[in-house]
Amino acid sequence: MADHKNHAGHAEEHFREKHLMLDPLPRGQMNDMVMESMHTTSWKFWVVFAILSAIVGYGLFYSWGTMIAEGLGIAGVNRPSYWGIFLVNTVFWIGISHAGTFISAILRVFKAEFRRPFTRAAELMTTFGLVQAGFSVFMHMGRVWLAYWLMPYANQRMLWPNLHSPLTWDLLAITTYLLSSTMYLFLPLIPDLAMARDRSTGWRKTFYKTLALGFRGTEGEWAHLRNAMNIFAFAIIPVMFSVHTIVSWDFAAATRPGWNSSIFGPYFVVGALHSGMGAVIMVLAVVRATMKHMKYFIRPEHFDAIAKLMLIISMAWAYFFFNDYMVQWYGGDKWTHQLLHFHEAGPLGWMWFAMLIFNIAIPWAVLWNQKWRSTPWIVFIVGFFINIGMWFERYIIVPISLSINRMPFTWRMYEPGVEIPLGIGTLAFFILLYMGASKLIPLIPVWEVEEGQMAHELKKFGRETVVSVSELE
Amino acid sequence: MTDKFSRRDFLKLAGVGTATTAILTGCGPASRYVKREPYMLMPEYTYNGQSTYYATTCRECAAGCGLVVRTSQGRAIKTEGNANHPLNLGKTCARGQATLHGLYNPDRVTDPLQRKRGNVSAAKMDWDAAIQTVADAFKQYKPNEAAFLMGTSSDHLFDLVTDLCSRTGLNLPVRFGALSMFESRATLAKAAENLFGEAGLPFFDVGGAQVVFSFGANFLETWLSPVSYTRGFAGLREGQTKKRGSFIQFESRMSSTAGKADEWIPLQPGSEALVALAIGRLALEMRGGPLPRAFADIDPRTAAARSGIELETLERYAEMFVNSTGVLAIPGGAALGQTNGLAVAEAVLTLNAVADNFGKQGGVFFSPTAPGQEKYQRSASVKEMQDLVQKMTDGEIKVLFVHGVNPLFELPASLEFKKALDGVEQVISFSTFPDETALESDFVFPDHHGLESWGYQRVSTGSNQSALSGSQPVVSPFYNTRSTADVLIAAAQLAGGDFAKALPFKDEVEFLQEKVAPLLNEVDGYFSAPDINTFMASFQQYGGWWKNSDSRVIPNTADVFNRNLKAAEAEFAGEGEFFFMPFVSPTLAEAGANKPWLQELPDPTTTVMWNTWVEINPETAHELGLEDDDVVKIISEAGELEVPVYRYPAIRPDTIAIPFGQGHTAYGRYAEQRGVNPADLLGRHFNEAGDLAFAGMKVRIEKTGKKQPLSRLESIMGVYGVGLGEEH
Amino acid sequence: MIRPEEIKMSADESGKWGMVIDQDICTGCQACVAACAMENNISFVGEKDSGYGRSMHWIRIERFWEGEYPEVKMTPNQPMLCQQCGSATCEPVCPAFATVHSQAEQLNLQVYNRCVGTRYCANNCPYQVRSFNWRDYERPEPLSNQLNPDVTVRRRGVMEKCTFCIQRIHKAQDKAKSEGREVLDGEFTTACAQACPANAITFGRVDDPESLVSQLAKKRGHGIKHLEELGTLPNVTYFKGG
Amino acid sequence: MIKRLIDWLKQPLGLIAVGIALLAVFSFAAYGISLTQQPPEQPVQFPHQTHVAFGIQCLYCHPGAAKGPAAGIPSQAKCWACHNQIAKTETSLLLAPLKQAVLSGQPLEWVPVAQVPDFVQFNHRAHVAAGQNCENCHGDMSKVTIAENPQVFNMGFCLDCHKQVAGDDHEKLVKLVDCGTCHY
Repeated sequence: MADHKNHAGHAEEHFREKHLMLDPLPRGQMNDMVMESMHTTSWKFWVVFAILSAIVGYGLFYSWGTMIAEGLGIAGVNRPSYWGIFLVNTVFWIGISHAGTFISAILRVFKAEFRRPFTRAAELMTTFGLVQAGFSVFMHMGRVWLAYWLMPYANQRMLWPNLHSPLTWDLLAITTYLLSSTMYLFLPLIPDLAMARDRSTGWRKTFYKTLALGFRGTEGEWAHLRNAMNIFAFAIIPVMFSVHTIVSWDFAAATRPGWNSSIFGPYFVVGALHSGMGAVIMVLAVVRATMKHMKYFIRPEHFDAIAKLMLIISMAWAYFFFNDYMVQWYGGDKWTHQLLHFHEAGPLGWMWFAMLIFNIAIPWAVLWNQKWRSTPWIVFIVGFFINIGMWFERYIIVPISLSINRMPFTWRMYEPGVEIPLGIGTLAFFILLYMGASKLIPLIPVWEVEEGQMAHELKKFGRETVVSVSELE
Repeated sequence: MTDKFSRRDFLKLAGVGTATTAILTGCGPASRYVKREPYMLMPEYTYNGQSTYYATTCRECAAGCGLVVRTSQGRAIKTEGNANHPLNLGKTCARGQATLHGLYNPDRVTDPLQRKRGNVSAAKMDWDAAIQTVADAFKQYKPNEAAFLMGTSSDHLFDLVTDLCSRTGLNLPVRFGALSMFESRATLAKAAENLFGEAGLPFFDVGGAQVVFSFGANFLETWLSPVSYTRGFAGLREGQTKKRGSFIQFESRMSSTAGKADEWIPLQPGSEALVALAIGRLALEMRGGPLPRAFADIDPRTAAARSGIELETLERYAEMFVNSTGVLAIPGGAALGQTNGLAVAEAVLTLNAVADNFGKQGGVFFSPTAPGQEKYQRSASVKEMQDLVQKMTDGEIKVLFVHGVNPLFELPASLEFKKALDGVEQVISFSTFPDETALESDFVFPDHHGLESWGYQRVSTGSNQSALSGSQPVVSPFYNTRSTADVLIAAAQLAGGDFAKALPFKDEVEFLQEKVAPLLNEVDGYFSAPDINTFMASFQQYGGWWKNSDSRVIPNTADVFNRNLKAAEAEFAGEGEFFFMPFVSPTLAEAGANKPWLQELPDPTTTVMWNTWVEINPETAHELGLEDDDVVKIISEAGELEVPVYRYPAIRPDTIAIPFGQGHTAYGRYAEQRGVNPADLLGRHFNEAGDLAFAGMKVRIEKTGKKQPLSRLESIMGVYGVGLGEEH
Repeated sequence: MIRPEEIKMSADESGKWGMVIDQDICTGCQACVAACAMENNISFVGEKDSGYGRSMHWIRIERFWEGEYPEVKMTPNQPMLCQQCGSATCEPVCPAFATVHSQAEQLNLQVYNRCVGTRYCANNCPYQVRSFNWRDYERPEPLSNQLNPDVTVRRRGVMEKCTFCIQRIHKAQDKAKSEGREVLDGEFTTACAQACPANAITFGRVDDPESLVSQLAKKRGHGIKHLEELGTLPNVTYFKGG
Repeated sequence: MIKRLIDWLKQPLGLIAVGIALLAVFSFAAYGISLTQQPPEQPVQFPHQTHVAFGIQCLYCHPGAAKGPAAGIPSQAKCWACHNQIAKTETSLLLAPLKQAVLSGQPLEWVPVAQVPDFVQFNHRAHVAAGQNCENCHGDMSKVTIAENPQVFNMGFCLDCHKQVAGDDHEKLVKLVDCGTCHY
């Protein structure tokens, strides 16, 4: 190491501060940094924590309780918009949850090196997002206390869930996804838990001890872990795609103008990634800004890399949107025409245009520029807009499209009621879970970073200094 | 340490245990156990869980449709039409269906009450005291100081009171109902009298006709006998024996009747008489031959000009009279409710003479008078009501008995019935419901609901057969109410003297038997019986008694043509720029507002529920800068009210319309403080027959800036394209 | 476990019970709506909810406008109720088998006690004739005395719709069976058809060529079945007339 | 504290305490369940077996069963018709409520024990006509005093029988397992 430093030229210095992988620290130090980031908690944290808990208490649990007692009447759903923001949020949260898997699994499979410091942050999003999705979909039910009827179980009624119904597929898909993604979150976590275990005392030690499953870091354990992770990384990708495709089938399989579209599957998947990416980059920006030592682990290069992905996905989404719109319009069904017209010119036409601006115009206008791409606060704002835009997209697909059907006598607008506190409640709960996690488990997969740093080095070819990565797996 | 801990521990767990218990108890059958009260003496014909059906008569309006009520375990659970009944042949209207919401209305008067006028709170009395009160009222006032004000349904009670009054010298009872006011029955009867020499309610054979010209008659809604006229309309359209008949309606606002017409002619209000005569004259001219006096002094051109209908159109209609058979012209509704109402009625009836359809299929008849009735008795016109009000105000009436009518709500406010009541020492209401008038009475002695009562109703129109529709209790009274007939009989006995002699009956049923007894020897009846008891049994079983044969009377049309018909135009009171057209809400009518399901029925034309609206032509609204749901103030010479706007595409730009039926200040939780009552705008203007010229007003509109969303069943987006985007 | 051929979701063969509605003579008087509400214990929802598309009518009468004043016309009143589709779009989407096709009666059943309230069926019903119990709508005493004992009283969170008065069907069949005969045509009818003063609604067996419904359909010719293009095989035929 | 507690629980006495506690929970729960299964309070301790022993047919007192949906509870007039000829009626304590009810004209308020939820439309007639005997569902009344339901009437109970009865007759099966047969 030492002499390596001496020969370091100017370009080399440049490389090092730019690339985490080329700017290694002693592993002990890095571990300590991560541990410290978990332990140091400012009073601000607790203030926010308290506020969010209050919001969750009222927005989620109290409001939901009232709704169960009073009936869905206190929500805004009506004829013909039998589905409202509940389903919008469900789709939205499932969408959020996608980026997690996408980033960690796909990038891991394709060995994208920049992924290393934030795979964990992304995977956490998957799990927590799915929790919110679950909440939203159960809120939506008229008699949620009978939700267990949707699960296949032997009963004296000799009745089973209806496997013809997209909702049943949906339920199964989401459950599968929740379980697998949780597993997938847990596996790479083990070494870090072990690390934390060795560096903590008191209840935390017990906590990590239980979770670490006695991982000691022997070669054999690593071998098994790697295998498991690889298997899951490959296995979870199709699951991820299937989940959102099936979610889209809830709509595409229905005989409704505007819904019955064969492109919905991929359209939804890309849409999910779109909002998911936005969410990831927001989380990273926040983590970097608020938590100790994170400026070392999460660097502009990472924002730059994710932002590139965002740009690509934004283009993909634009393509699918155009494709769907084009075909729907060209189909020439009068009800579909009515609906498309309603989207743009109806009372909520502004939302349709806002969607296009937020999802396409803004990303395209900003993300082409590397300097902006690598500025956290800028990409944060872009990510924020994208998420709003994608939420609008789902809002347009669910309640607004439901307002128009084949029976003009029943057309009616949808005005949200208790959905709003409930929606905010889920959002608050998501953040709350994240905050909790940031204090309990290492947000940075230290071992993965170290691995990367070991693998990277700078080589000199004549004048040129180039990065070389050596295969580990 | 040890025991201390374990005790706490134990208690905690015990708590969990009890919680479990609580939950489990909710799941077991115990949670579902209910007490069941079996019959103490089960009637022979009933079995548990099986329904019993009773025939009776609907009391929601005066038409007298036969009902068959399904009862189960002593509860009435469904009203169905009586298939044998000649008037409705097993059919009912919405109000007939919802009559159960009257029977089981949560706001009924449960006991006899004494109250300080206007106080909602009232002291309960027992029936003996109540009867005593009535008896005293009989005795302590001079005969001409007592007056009975009665509704248009429950004829048996009217007969009883008439007997009582005629035999004791009390003022003869006055009958009134908002429906008869809006139907202008007096005008119809008077016109018939002038033309055919005898007063009676004409019967229009819509079913048999080929072409129907209706001058404002809303016979598919509330007019005379909607159920039977609807059947007639179906006959006109279906045309089993003939081709589909056509139907033309002259009306300044498209009522739901006009909505079914092939042609709706929004003619200038008040010009109906001219149009009718013009068509008649043109037709006669086409036929050639001498022009009868009736049509001598009408100039079709001026008629066309005044009515705003092209002369060509009039000629086209005239051709129909000439070329096709079975042409029928019906006068009614707002057309009669104008200052020239009588002229309109006569003109239109005479128009039938041109078609020469009197007594023919698809023509004009006299409705058969009900069994045991010599001539048609009509209810009071508003003018006659005015006389009563005058007497009350002058204090000539000391005690007023009110039954089956709610004058405070149904009469135009300008008659100032409220003020008149103040001139009356004692007001005794027999109302079943806590309506406005009951609230302004000293005593309320609640009568049974129609489904709990005995009685009969004369079918005055709508049926080919002369029919007497019978009522019987289908359920035992739900509250501590008592049949007014019984109350009067008991009171008369108590009062003694003439009164006792006037009503020498044990009870209502005995009175009924005496009344229907004459039918025993009637021939050609739906059933006949050797003795009164058997007869009464069948009378109850079949829901009345009626002739088997067509007993419609063919009017004497000898000198119909040879009368001078003045081609009068209506005058309109008030200086406003809009013709004001009140109409009866087809679903609520005069007394439906307290029945929740009637409130929730969408209006046939606007689909508005639970409220009142004013119909304004979209063009006019645009000029006035009015949107839907904008609250406007309607000002007439008589009064003003605030009501939200419904932009109605099928109304003259110079006309506005408001439905009658809402706007109660009392009358139970579903009716109170809901909508407005257009009767508040009506001034004291009458036509020659003494009927109120309710469509003879002009009003002003003022914006209020307020908004009140109307509950519509229809989608304002889907039906009117509002809010779908500019291109629509 | 009940085998698929026992609970089937759609029938391809033509229906059993059907209705013919003559829009030409329907006067929109709402008698059918009231009768339906009285027969089937339908709750009233009050002004606010009814104005917000939450009214529970199982049958509604639609009317539109043609032309501008003074040539404006009201389109023929169109009573819209559950079309009891032979191949219903509401059935396959219910995750709980709460709305299934009755093989015995060829009707679209709504099994209230199995419904969990996902409302997918209502979204997927092209006729928008399903109404959902958004709340426990109050029925103040003693109004509940009027409830029909043959029909379940629904509570919040449950979907409901026109059943072709299945309770009457069962009653008639039970009576016929006890007398050892078949149900006669016109022996019973639905509440709406029974009330309709214009006789615009006729109910009966569409699979029996002799029944009045079939006869009418033949006599009047070319009736319309709404949104037939969706392949829902509706069992209600409309005659626009005029 | 928590640690001490756990350690304490680990030693024998603690284990016993835990055992007792668990026992308590279970007994409470069992008691709770038993509460839900109590037969309800009836106005008269009506001895079914006596009446059956006299050879009185079920349908004599519950004639509705053969005619329509509800079997019905006999009116007290019906009870009295026989009982006022039986001397024992005057003396018997058991019959006092009946006597009192008849004389005072107050109805006896029975609590039916065989019941189905309100969303089930059950019709006795059909079942009787199909040759089902009362005891198939209601148990042997010659053994009980107050009627008690031998089994809970749940959907499984109904379907079992329906499927057996239908056998291979597919048309019948379709009718008997059709949701609309009982739920509307």
